[in-house]
Amino acid sequence: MSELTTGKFSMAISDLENVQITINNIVGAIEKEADEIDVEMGPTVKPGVSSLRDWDHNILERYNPVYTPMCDQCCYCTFGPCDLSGNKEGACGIDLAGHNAREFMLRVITGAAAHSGHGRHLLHHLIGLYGKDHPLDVGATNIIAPNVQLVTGVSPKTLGDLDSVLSYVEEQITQLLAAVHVGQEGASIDFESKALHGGMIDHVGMEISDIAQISCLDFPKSDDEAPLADIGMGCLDASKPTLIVIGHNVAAVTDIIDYMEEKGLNDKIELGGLCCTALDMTRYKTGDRTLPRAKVVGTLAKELKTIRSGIPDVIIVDEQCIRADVLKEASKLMIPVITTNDKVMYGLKDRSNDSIEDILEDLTTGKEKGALMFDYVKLGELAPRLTMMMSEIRKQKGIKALPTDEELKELADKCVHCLKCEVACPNSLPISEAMTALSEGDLSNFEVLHDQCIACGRCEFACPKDIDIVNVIEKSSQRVISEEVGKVRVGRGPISDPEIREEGVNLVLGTTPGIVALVGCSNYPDGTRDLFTIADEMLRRSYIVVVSGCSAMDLGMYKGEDGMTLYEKYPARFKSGGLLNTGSCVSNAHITGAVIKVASIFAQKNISGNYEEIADYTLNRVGAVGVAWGAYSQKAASIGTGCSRLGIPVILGPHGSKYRRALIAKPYEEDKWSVYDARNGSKMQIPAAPDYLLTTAETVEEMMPMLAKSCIRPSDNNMGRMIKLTHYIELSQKYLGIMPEDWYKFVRTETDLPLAKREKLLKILEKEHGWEIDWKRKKILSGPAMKSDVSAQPTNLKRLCKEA
Amino acid sequence: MSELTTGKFSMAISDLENVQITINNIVGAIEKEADEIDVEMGPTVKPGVSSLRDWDHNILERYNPVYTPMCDQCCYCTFGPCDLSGNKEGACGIDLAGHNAREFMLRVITGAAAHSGHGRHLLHHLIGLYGKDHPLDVGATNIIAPNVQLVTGVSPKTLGDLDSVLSYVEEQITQLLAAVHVGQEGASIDFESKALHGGMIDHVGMEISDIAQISCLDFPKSDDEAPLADIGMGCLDASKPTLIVIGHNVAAVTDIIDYMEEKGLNDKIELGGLCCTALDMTRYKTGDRTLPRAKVVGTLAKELKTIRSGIPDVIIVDEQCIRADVLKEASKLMIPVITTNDKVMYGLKDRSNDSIEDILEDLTTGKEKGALMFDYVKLGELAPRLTMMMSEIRKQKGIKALPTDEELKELADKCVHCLKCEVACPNSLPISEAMTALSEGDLSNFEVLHDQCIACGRCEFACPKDIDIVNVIEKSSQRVISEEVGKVRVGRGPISDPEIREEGVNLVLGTTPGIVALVGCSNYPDGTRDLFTIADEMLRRSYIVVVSGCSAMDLGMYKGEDGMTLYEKYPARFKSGGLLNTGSCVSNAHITGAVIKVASIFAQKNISGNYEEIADYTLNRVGAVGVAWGAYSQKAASIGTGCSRLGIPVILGPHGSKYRRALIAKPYEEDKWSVYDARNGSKMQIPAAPDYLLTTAETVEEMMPMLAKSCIRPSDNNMGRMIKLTHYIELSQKYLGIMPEDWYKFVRTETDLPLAKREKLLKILEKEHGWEIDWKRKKILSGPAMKSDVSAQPTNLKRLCKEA
Amino acid sequence: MVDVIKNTQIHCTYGCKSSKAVQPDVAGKMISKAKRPLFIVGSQILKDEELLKRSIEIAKKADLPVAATGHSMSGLVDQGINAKYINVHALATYLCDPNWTGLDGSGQYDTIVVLGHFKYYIDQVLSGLKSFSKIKSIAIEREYIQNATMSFGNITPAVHIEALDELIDNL
Amino acid sequence: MVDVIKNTQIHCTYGCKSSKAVQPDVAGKMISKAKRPLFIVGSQILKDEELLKRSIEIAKKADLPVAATGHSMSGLVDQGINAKYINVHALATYLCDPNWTGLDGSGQYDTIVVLGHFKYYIDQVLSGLKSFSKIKSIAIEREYIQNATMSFGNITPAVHIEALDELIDNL
Repeated sequence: MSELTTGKFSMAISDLENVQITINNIVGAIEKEADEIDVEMGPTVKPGVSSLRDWDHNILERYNPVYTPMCDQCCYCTFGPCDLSGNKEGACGIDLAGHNAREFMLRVITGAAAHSGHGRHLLHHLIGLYGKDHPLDVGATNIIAPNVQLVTGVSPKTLGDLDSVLSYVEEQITQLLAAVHVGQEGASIDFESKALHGGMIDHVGMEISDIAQISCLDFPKSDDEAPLADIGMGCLDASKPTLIVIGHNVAAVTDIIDYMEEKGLNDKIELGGLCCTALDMTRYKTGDRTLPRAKVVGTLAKELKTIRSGIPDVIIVDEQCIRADVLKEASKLMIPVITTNDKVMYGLKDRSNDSIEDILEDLTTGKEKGALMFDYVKLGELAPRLTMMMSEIRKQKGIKALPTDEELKELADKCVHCLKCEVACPNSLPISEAMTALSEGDLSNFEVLHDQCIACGRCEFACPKDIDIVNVIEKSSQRVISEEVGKVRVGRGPISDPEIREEGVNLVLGTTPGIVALVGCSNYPDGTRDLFTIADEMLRRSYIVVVSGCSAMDLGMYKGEDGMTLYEKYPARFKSGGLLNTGSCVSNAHITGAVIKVASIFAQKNISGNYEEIADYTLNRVGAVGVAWGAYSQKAASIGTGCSRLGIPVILGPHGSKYRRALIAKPYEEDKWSVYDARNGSKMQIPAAPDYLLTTAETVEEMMPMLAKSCIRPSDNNMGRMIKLTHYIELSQKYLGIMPEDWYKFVRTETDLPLAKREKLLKILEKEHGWEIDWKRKKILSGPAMKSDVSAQPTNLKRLCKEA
Repeated sequence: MSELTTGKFSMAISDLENVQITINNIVGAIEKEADEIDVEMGPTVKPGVSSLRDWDHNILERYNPVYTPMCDQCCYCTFGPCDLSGNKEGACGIDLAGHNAREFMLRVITGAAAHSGHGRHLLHHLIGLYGKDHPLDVGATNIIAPNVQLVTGVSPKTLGDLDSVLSYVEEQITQLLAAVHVGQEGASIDFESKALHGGMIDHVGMEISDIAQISCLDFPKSDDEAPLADIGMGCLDASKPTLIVIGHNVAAVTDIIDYMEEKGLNDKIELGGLCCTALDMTRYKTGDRTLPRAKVVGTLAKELKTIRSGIPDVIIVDEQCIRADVLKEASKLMIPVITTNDKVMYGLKDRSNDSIEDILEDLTTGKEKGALMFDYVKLGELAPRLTMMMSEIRKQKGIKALPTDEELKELADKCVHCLKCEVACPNSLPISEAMTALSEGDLSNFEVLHDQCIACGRCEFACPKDIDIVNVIEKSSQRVISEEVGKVRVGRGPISDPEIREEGVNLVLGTTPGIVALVGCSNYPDGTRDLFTIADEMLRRSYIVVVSGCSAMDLGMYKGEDGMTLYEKYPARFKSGGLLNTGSCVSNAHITGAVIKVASIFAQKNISGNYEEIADYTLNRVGAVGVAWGAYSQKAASIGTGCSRLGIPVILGPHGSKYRRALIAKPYEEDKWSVYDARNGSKMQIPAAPDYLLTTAETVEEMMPMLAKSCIRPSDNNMGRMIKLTHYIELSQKYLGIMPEDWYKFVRTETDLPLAKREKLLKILEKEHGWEIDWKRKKILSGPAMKSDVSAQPTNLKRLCKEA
Repeated sequence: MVDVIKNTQIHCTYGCKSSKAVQPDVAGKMISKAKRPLFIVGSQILKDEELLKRSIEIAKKADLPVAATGHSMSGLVDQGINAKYINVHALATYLCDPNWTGLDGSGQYDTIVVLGHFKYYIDQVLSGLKSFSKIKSIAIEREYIQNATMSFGNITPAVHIEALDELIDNL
Repeated sequence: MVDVIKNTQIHCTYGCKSSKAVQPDVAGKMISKAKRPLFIVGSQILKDEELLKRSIEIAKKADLPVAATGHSMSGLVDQGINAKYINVHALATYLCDPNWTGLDGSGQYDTIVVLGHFKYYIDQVLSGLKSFSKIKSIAIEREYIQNATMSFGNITPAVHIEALDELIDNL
């Protein structure tokens, strides 16, 4: 039976003589076989909803769930609506804390379902094209799927291997959704555990999605020199027929790219994308570092603006993060919309079985506003042809999109400054003032607003004068928009084993001050430029900056004083001072994947089915922090929550408070800040960092020192701690104008102190904190709450201790 | 390869010589094999989210989605909260209709997940005990799983066969949950289609759950003489140690029953259940018609009252429909709570690996308020022993539950009649008046309220005087409660093939006036007795009345003038005038199952993967109507929505309006009321009945004529139409005091008219509606909008027409 | 004058848009002024004879066509008013349809007046109308109906009867 | 007197319990009367010098300890007030903990005053306090903060400055 693997296998029949086989048992047998092949299998292979509950309760003991309800009532069942204000109980007995924990959990599994639903669609599509036996190949790694392996114990080798893992994911999501039902969980703490489970599952789903497409679609494979792609509304050549794709699932688009290439249309049609499909379009067939075929227009925040510009001649949507009014908005400007995925169908007729000519007829004559098309080969031909035709037709009809200069002035003059738009604006932008300025011919206010505005359109519904405010902003910002021409590194996929091998030690000892992962969406509090500011600052300080999805896009929109984007300036390698774009939203799994691989490759930990130990390792030793500055979606909540369970702290922008729940520790609860030393089971004090697992920051400036502090870990050696502390102090001084109050709490010995400031800091320690200093040797004699012991093995888990 | 089936098979190795096998393909091959074995396979085997969309759009064209939002804003993502009032768009572009369709869909899949999550748990448990090859046996039927077969094409034969079907269910639920994510579906009509998909999937999940447990746990198998069980709060013998089980999943309880039997404890411990676990406890080991081991206390509405009574010595909960405050409430009265399922853990310590003695120690001393126990064998011993011990301890401690008579009076006197309780009460019950009466020593008001009160406890949180109003109601109603001693028929499981064979023709021709299914929960607008009234009325009129779950329980609480419950009075057979309890909540699948079987057995339709055709058949020919009078849960929404897709109309009580969406047709849209005649594809007018697929009624009285009208179908023969019309007219006269306005619209010919009133009605037709009557022959000459043609084959589907 | 507009704020549970509290005299005048009003009477009027009496009086005095929902019809037959039975959920559906011609075929309504309903039920039914139609709704129940355009507040049965009398005086 | 309580109703989006609109003079007096107040100043004060000035003035005149959230600290250093940096989300967490002894170790606060925050952010942060603590919160932002105990309404920047001046006069 040695040939039995989880992948394809050939049976020599002779081996099986006299064996009775029950089909379901064959599958079972193979799973067992897989277990045996692996040297070691951890205690939680394919964990159920409660399998990692002890770990959850362990971390939740320190990191308190903090609820900030979006609404103080519940309207889930027909007993309701129930007023839960003041933490009252509703008719079913649930209180506000329980309900909010449930609400948060629901957001998390919605995000997880979006990713794994995407994965299921993609996997089905790719298996259809490439077969179940198509090998997985994501570059130079022995751990093809760290999240999959960590959670399920499975080391997938082929597309087909991902199938059963995805079934596990779907089973878990269903179990969690079941718990949302009225009359299920009664304790908020256990809804929290379920949320964490959903977050963990999400990373498995994301990983499956991305490794499947990397393996099949000739994406860069752990490539640290992936090419650069054009990005920005300004990079679209409006004179050409323009085809715009919106969404997150590249499956439908590959055929379009192939058709265009085959027919030599690459120069004749402008192919642009919004959201992650755009990113994945640039990854398609760039495994050999050739230039991407498509341009990236931008994130969700650019969708309405792109449509309103009138530039697209045809719009294709697939799934996720697509404005619900695309069809309505596009139709106004005679732009046909093609839906390609059952998650978004817009009520359009299914034309999958109709002839292309018939569909072209119906769409070009305007008989139909759009079409639903599940046949991607057909779509490949239909979309480019339709784009060419619509471009002509729309030109002939003289479709007018944005207002003229005159009309713009008229619109501004119409404004009665009632402030209703500002009240409706999710970011309370000063529209009224900008209207006044515009009336006087000054566009500059709106040019500023353009970057801050997420083009949601709520203002327009609020306006009593029916001013198309989004159009006003866009028209006023034409100059700025034309300059929106940047570069984004094409998504490289996972971090390779050699990179981890090289960098792991620096991360664990702290000599590379940390990984800052800029992920998530585009709901920024103060415009997209903030991302550039963060990355620029942290890269200069030699942090590793990893990006993905919307953040990866927006980061490429800005240039430094040298006229270069950060992508052009920093290497795309996983090393101190590297700037890596892993890829689209599902590529976030490679960030947690890298952390898992640090434990596996650097620390030689078994990762198969060994979640708790790896999470514990991460929490105590890997200085990584996630930033989802513009987090808006349930997916962002899910990704962040997966990080929480794995021990990676995540900071959200202020809008993130609307996820309703944070995990915030209390540094003043001193008994919470100790762990075991695995060498002997003794307790050891640890620094109060990270002091949250999921929280929000008000401004980028506030976040800067938070980032540095969040990377401090008990495992830092003195050099590492010194580096981290230096950044913490410097960033606090730079952005808040003060020394951080708690800086001294992170000092174990004088060698932890920043070299340049050592003497000055020792003085403060003596004077303000009463520490004893041997001034001759410049040594600390007493004072620190913690010892410095690099060979200590900090862990939250008693079971891992030698003498326990 | 002829031995390959979907079930267990043995391979003769010689047959396979020189064959290369890829494991996944074996599974694939078997599926194909299954397809080939079945004579015919319909077009939608394992339909995806969009596969039945055409059918959905077809029925939604007539049955309009009607939205009654519970809230006019959306708070799903961090763009929000978005004000959607007046059907405005939110930041993502979704409008209120779209959002509400999504909200409804989310409720549906939450319900479906609860059922299938339950099924997954149960299946895993039962496969662990009985093996994958354990045969499915649900009684005298060739169609073991009509819903499974209809949807997936699979005819399961063993427990193991259910596994892959459940994976399909989980995949679909995940796909649907994905669509809840912001930026997915933009059209309400396609959220509707997804909701219908979720409802259909729910019936598959329910069916799996129930046939698995029927097959393993010696439940009655399509037994029309299943025994009767005791029901009611009054049937508990409070003098004995009392163990109460709450929830929906019997898995944990069977071991308790076995242990008690083995140790001869049946007479020493009072074992009672609340909600569906109670029903399934009575089904356990009653396949041979022996009396059930457990008593049924009642529905969710009795949970708080049962705890507050102080009678339980120990409470076990499993999953679903369990008040979230069980632990909190029980602890106050020193009742230990044991959780047994990961869906409900209450934050309790997992004691699965601890010794029973240790757990007993911790619980009896009050060191722990409860325990989490996943080891059901251990639970089997723990629970009864703990019950005996706690009974002693609680007696010794003199645990006091309800107020004394004196205290009762004091509580009533405390009332300041501010009406806050009434405003908080979901049913606006007149508590203030009852307090006044109670102050004067009159208990009768509260005795009436006891039946209407669902014991949700919201009033207590509202009371500024901290009066425990639920206790007041309960104490005041002790006399009434002591008389709550009824009988409920033990759940029989599916309808057998012989029954369908016998009754199918009567149903399709209308000579049995209809099936009325009383299902769903206990959130009644006006007390539990209403159910008795409905069933009594319809049974007298020879409708088939099918019940399940909460409705099955509450129906057994009342006796007619003859002192008998309806269960004792009417046969439990699927025939005119029969009263059948299929079982617990998941047994609802047998009701749709019966309808599917009518199409299969009576009409000889292929059902495998042939959903659309069977739904079309049902809608046009099977006079069945569902009533979820007390629908409160997401499961009820899901069950109802599964019925909608299958063409079975469902009426909810007024609380059901809080599901936010109904499907209501407009009888005045005359062009909507025609179908094809499958014989030749011609159009035929049909009566405007059912004129909804999901709606609500205000009162039982209003619903009575609605029920009769809802059973009218185009396929009625004259006798059938006459019978149905008679009931429609009589019920309208009896309960509304008037002839129904539209009665004449259902008349195709004089023989459709009720015999006794024929002449009188003909006169009305002539006089008020201008019909021409041949008075000599008492024949209608002109007037009717429809022809009477029993051999017509009404269908909504052009593809089924011969000349189409 | 009877005060019927107290206790309105705490029931703002349906989101952004809540009904305006209205006094009985104003409600009465508004009903009288409506061009195409419909009086929607629910079955709860049967639980209180005084209420039933007032319902009939309102219909008569203001000459309102009556949609009798639930089984309220059984109390309204032969009372000399123009009442027709209709299911209230269906009625609300038709009310949102500009093509519906009303119970009498003469066209869609512009104002509805509701009385005698379960609070939660009429609130749901009206939430549809509030969002998807332009019809004005006046709730003269004894509970605050948030989704109406205008509503009485939460009042006792006795005050309610008084209020209805005042309303009738102002018709 | 400046009217700062208009436009409050339409933002009742968080459910049942909404803040009470308050006028600046009343707010000022309440702040002065608080036993253990905390002034929570957000980074939006840095966007408007007039606002920054008023923030400092309020802290000084009422002798309020200041929790400087976001990066507002950079505008509050060396201004002669008792300000400490703290993340506002963390602060709200500690405020719900009866065991927290405050920024100065002297015990939990009873009243907080918020100024200079993003509307949506402070509204969220306060929703936690509203539900899970008994602390009274007074929002003196230029937007209506629904989850505060008391709040100004939605006003223009100019009116806001005027209102703050009036508040200061009443400290």
